[in-house]
Amino acid sequence: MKTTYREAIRAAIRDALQRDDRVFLMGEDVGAYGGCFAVSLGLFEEFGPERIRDTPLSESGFVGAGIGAALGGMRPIVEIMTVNFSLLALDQIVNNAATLLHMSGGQFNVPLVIRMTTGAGRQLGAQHSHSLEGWYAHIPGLRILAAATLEDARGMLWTALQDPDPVLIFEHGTLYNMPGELDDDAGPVDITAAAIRRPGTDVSLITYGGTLPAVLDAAGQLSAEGVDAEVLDLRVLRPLDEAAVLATVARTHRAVVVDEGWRSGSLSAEISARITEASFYDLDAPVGRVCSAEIPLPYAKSQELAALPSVERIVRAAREAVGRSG
Amino acid sequence: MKTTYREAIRAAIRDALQRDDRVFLMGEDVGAYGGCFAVSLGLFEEFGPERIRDTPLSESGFVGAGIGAALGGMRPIVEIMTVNFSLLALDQIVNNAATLLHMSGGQFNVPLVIRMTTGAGRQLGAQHSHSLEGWYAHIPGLRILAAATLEDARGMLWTALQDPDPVLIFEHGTLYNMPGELDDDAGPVDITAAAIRRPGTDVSLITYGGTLPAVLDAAGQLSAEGVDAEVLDLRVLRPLDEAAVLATVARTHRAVVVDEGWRSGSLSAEISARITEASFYDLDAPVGRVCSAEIPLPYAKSQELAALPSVERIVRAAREAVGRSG
Amino acid sequence: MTGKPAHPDEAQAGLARHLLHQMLRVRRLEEKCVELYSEAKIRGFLHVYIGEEAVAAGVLETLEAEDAVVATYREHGHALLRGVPAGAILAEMYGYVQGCCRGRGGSMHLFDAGTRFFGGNAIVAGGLPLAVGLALADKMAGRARVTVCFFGEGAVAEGEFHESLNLAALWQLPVLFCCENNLYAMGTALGRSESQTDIALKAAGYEVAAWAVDGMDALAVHEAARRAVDAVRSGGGPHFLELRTYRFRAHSMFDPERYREKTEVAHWQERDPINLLRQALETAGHLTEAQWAGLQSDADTEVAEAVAFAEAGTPEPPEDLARFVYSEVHSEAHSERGPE
Amino acid sequence: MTGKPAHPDEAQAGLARHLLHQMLRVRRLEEKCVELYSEAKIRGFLHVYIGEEAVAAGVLETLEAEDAVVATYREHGHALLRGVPAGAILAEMYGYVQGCCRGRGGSMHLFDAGTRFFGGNAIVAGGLPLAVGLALADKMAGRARVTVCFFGEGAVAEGEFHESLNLAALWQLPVLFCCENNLYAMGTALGRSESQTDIALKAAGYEVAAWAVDGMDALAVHEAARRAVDAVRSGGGPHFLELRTYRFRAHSMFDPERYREKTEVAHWQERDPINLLRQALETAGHLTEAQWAGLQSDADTEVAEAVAFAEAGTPEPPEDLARFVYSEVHSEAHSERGPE
Ligand SMILES: Cc1ncc(C[n+]2csc(CCOP(=O)(O)OP(=O)(O)O)c2C)c(N)n1
Ligand SMILES: Cc1ncc(C[n+]2csc(CCOP(=O)(O)OP(=O)(O)O)c2C)c(N)n1
Ligand SMILES: [Mg+2]
Ligand SMILES: [Mg+2]
Repeated sequence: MKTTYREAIRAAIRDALQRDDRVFLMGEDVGAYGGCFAVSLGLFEEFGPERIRDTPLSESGFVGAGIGAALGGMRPIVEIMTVNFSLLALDQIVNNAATLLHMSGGQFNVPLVIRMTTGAGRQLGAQHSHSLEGWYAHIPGLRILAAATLEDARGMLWTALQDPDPVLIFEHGTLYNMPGELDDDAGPVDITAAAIRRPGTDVSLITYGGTLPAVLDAAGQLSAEGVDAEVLDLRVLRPLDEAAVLATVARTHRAVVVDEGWRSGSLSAEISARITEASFYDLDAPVGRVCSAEIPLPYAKSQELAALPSVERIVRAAREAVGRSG
Repeated sequence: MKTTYREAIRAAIRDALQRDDRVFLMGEDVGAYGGCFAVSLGLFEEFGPERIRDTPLSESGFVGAGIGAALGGMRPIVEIMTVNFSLLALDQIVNNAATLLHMSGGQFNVPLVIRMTTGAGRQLGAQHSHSLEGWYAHIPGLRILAAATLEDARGMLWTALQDPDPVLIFEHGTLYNMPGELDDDAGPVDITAAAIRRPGTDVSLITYGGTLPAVLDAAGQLSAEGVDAEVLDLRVLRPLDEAAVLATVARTHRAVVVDEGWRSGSLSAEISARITEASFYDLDAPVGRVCSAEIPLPYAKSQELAALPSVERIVRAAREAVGRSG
Repeated sequence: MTGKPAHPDEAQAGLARHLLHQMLRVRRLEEKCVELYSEAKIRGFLHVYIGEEAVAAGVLETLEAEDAVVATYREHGHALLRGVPAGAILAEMYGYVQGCCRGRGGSMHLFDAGTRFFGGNAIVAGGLPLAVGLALADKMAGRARVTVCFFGEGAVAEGEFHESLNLAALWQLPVLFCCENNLYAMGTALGRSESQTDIALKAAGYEVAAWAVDGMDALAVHEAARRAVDAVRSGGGPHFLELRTYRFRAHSMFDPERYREKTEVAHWQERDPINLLRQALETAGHLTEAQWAGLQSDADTEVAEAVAFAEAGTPEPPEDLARFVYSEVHSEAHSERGPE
Repeated sequence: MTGKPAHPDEAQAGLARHLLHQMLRVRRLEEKCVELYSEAKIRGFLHVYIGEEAVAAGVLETLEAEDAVVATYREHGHALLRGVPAGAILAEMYGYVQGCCRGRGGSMHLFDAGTRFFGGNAIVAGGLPLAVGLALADKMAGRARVTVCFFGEGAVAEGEFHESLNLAALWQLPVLFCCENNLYAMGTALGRSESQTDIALKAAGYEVAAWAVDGMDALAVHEAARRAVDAVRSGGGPHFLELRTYRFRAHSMFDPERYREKTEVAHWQERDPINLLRQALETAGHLTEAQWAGLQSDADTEVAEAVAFAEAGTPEPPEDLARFVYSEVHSEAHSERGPE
């Protein structure tokens, strides 16, 4: 079936609402408005205001309410419009959702799913464009997912809802319109493992989420130059599938991490450090990184593009890794 | 003069209040109570309630007010009791303080200093013990400092107040009682460079803040074993003094990063990645990391200690780096 | 006299004696905690409830087993009166695995699934959104349960208070907000933290039914809570009680109490909730010397046994450090014991 | 008639014509923005102020040059009427370095140091704490300035609103809160976001003087703002205006407006603030055809010139991308130009 990333997520939400009475969707303008990025369009009409629950502008309040509802036996899906706004709810996510199970000695798990949009590329400026999923990946107690494909957009939600612990799903804003084919019976997918999106032998390009399309493009270009790149989509940013990362590097001996986050302290640093720790003597070159410029992202198109990882920069980094600077 | 870390910070605040009319201290219980960790004890009586300004429990409100006051020409010092509570103010710090200058095209700088306590070791449990300074070090537009010595406790504040941009100073909770000698005329210190706290030739132990004492202890033990460790105190977590990091590694060819943050996505990952990127062919061993267990920190003393970087774990990591597993 | 209802006065006296006992249990436990802190058996931050016992006693008495309770870092009394054994509470503060959270939470983070006691939250106002969510779950599931949320007047300034009250009122959720107004947030007097110091009035601004109650009068608290809980349970939407009380001790064990006068403390101590109720009962002839002595020795025994239980505790095994960061769903069936 | 004061009616008429002109300037600029968005000259999110012009016009008219203004992402009109040139505003939305933020801010982030226009904040309620701080600085420095903070009624539910109002009231700061109540936050009607829908009443709950004003009547807005600004400036503490208005267009260019009826929009359009004031002036004989035509052509010319200015703009040089992440203190003296 022909569909889009947006529609795939919507199908996943609808599916979850139909399968499990305890599931409901809550967030700003998910209902009457149809969702700020139209993800939940039509669900309000289909499931009504109780289960497609519009909230006031109160990120901390409704995320915390989601945690409480999860403690109370529900299976809430909480939508935060963008990761920038999620900072307002961080106390609830970090100090409550992530800690309650451990702190209570195993008594209170929090089966909550939080979805939010991340990333730049739409000229939304410095308060709507950041990629902070790497930040969240630092927090024990959370499971962090990034959906980069239609299959994952469709399939991650249900698996996440089966998880007894809090799961955050990041949806990159530039992917919503991504069209493609999806199996009619596409369903739940694994949420523990990374996935190879293109096998290759010369260099591992490791990425996730919104930068996967650019990385695949880069792999295409590299292939034309005779460089056979393997593309690994991390999918799960916490707990990291370290085995998959090390396995691809074991094959290629060279790696470049592509991450839309700001370089310093990004997830790419963690990947780089882990590779070096485990495969130091196997590596033929230092692990490369392609990240965003370390600036609040600007509105102007040319500057925004200049700040973000580009196919060109990825290709260049891969060439460097394989020792071709030409 | 004999003093403590706590008193050194207090002297720095007093000094700033005396030097500059625009400086004031604002935060929860900084005044009548004397500061939750008694840092500002006595200043309320000395400078009065306008300049030692108690705030309601409103982290986002008073941190944002600090940003506004800085925009309005003041030089506020905002105290947040602990880094865990700072999550409530993160919107103001990340979306406003860090972005305003760039987003306004250079028009509005924010000369604000925020001080907060960080770290574990006092059995305060999972909502009062985390080390999130590495998180803040991810944000462009902020300058992040960690004071690990009496000199820095005394000297970083004034330099930070001279900075036209937002500076966050992290004070580790276990250091407040640290006694020591300080020059009577100790004053402002540089806030751009890392510092070597112990020169050595065999391995670089790179750390900052609350773990510096343990690292120095470890260096002492290693020295008894014939391993001469160099100890680098990062001091500035953003922008990182990469040159100093690479310089020490150039001397020793081996490095271990010690960081109380959770390992995945910690500052230690960034240090490791940068070393590998720049000095890959110089390194004689992979960069090691000693971090906290990736759990919400527990109350029980034995478990809290087990979760934190210990002298023993640091020594072990250093031995591994120099190829001695004995 | 089976079959024949007790004289209303007698029933009231029974309730009063029970509340007196409850308060006494809390008082004795808290006194012991202070002692144990001085002996360094308890560490971290310790906040005791001495002076405020009428609030927890009066409110919690009105709940059913299936109701939920959310509290703060000053919650030993709430945990105890909700039914968490004193031994499990003390063992928790000793940092032992026999504690109600395996020694991981300590004084500020008591939790107990069995009594639906959801902590123990050490972020001021951080528990309010949770309570709203618990109530939302009950409302969506059509269960006639009540969630009670305790917090201090200091929490009223936090944004999370505001967001939570609005959500609860907007969605007409079955939650009872109990503001323990002890006039200070650490060293900050109410008048220096709130532009509007009438907390009940403030809550009413959210269209939440709100009453102020003498928090030193356990019977008054109980009566107000009973009405509020009944109203909440029967679909009346959120309610709010401002319980006017006072803490007789320092904020925590680190607080030198520079911010208030000894005379003020002494003035409030004249209204010690335990003494007040005891005197009222004695005056009415509803409490004999022997009964009072019995209540005291019961409380003493309970605390002594709890101390013995805690003293016999053991630390969590080091290899369990990282258990329960995530749930043990898959291994659960194979493990020797489930979560405590 | 130099020297002789104008008849009060005449002065009022002059003010009214001025406000009419101001509203017209905003309207024309916003209409042009919508057009330019359709032509893809403007990108990102665009929120226009059409229908709400009386609010910015009435309030900003009462300020002095040294006062400060904080606004939201729906702030083109506020920027324009505060004195930011239309050309700099449009060039900003084109993403050009000639824009008031070098093209970095776009529609949602207009800033201008010269007129003390502090944005352009795209986090709902995120500007309120800043306004409180600006006012705090003025109060501490003993300056008789006013900070005006605009925000929508949707922001009232945010914790930052609550914390800011309390701080301002507690510290009696010189800030005027202007709530642009246009009844919707994106698609969320006021009644579905606030348990208390009387916003002015809500603000009064913080002990802040609060009045509700007809936000479609520029003269009424101006009169209320003048009183409030005078009171704030003379030490009367924070004031709050709820300005009852309506946006005639969609929330942003992406909004299909599913959540409200066309008839509701039409009903409010009958109270178009520009038409209302124009009619009142004409009825009173204070606005001739020629005058009206003059106002219109002034506005048209201004916008046309602004478009020309923007069209002639150029992108920020790529090498400047990372300038101003930190201040250029050391290099400033040597650079060719200071910050714009
Ligand atoms: C968000 C947050 N800020 C600050 C603190 C530190 N703190 C702990 S208790 C307390 C006072 C709270 O006062 P109140 O709410 O009145 O409760 P009380 O202690 O009087 O029972 C403060 C400031 C905290 N735990 N959380
Ligand atoms: C914290 C935050 N949450 C959500 C959004 C997305 N958003 C942008 S405008 C808006 C509606 C705000 O409504 P209101 O405050 O009434 O202002 P109006 O747009 O009506 O002028 C929303 C939800 C945001 N920008 N910031
Ligand atoms: Mg209190
Ligand atoms: Mg609105």
